[in-house]
Amino acid sequence: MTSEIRSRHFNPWEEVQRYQSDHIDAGKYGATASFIGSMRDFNEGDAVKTMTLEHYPGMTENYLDKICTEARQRWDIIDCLIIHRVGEVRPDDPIVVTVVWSAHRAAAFDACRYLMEELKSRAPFWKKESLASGERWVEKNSPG
Amino acid sequence: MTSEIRSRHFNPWEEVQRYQSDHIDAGKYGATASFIGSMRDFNEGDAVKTMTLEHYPGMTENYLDKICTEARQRWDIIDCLIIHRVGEVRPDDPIVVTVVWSAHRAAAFDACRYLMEELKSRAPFWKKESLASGERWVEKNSPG
Amino acid sequence: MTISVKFFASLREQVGHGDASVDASDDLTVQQVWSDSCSITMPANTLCAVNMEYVDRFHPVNDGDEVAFFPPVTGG
Amino acid sequence: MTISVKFFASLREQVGHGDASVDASDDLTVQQVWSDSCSITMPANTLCAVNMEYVDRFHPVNDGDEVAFFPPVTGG
Repeated sequence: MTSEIRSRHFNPWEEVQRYQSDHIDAGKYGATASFIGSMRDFNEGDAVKTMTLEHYPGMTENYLDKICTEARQRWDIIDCLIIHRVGEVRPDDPIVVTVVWSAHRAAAFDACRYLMEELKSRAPFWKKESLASGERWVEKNSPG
Repeated sequence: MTSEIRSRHFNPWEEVQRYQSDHIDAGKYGATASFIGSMRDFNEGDAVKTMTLEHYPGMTENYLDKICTEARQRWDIIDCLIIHRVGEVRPDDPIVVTVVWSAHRAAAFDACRYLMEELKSRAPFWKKESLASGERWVEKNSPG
Repeated sequence: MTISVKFFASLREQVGHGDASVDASDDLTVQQVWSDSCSITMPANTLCAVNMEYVDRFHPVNDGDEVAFFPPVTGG
Repeated sequence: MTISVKFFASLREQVGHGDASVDASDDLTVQQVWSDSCSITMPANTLCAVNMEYVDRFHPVNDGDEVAFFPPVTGG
């Protein structure tokens, strides 16, 4: 059960493979559900050049850990992983990956979505977009 | 929108990355939801050595395509991918991967789960397990 | 003038063969194709397909059709 | 005998500073820490944390606490 904040570009698919081979016992899981959130080059009708992710160091880690712990309490899962980017990102860059391993698929699907919804509503991250016309803060998330 | 049957071992993470770089426009998607089903070494109280996946060639492909088309009709998604293994698999081998790319997360989560549930209830695949005590057909799926 | 018939998975093992063909005739149904192509009673949970589409056992079968019988599917 | 105060994201820009400290006193609340550390009215959608846990604006604040104010979160 691991959550990490990254300040540099990462490849979510490679991270998940590495985590899986280091932490998940072969043959014990039958289901792996994952979600990757990545930067779009277009938002609310405007082209976006870059985006800067700010967070509250300390509180962010606490909440990501808390959310992972809650997922383990609510579902019969084997392990979960969250990686979230901070700093400046560019279109197509991954921002977040959430992954859940479990014996059966229902728990993996449910818990993976729970991690994302809770992360988006409780983890203290904020996005500022850089447009041709200047900068603007993202004011709310898209609906879950 | 692609569905494939594979008769050899595949690395789902690499397949998804390759498909994404070949087919999905950079910066257009913000959400990638994926599910991987893999072989457990234990089922219904027994150790499982190998498993053989049989299918109905032709009908399988039709139904996988049909399920992808339905997902695109029901949700606002950019693309989806299904790869399903047939033949003999060993513990930890991937059996299926379903992936959905969309602008926002709700459609990706919903459609990815839809692909799996429909695949499990309609695509003509069957599993036969090889145990120390002999072989047995898997008679039903775990609940979704 | 024949119907090709396929049996899959545990049903193939129970029936004893994977393929069969039956003569086409008027008013043929999936149920009749079963009876003409094997000697056991159709298990209650059997799934039926005509030309690779799910149908029920009362579905009509025409000359040249492919009829398949199989147990509940367990992929994924 | 101080409380450390943090403002994040758009709220930091509105308030004009990211950090502040206010003197501890009896019966201090989050709302009072806000008033003591900046000159604008707290926006209705402001989120408050004491020692990195979400609280409401009536939550008590003790000496040594870290109080943070920020807009709705938009990660993920």
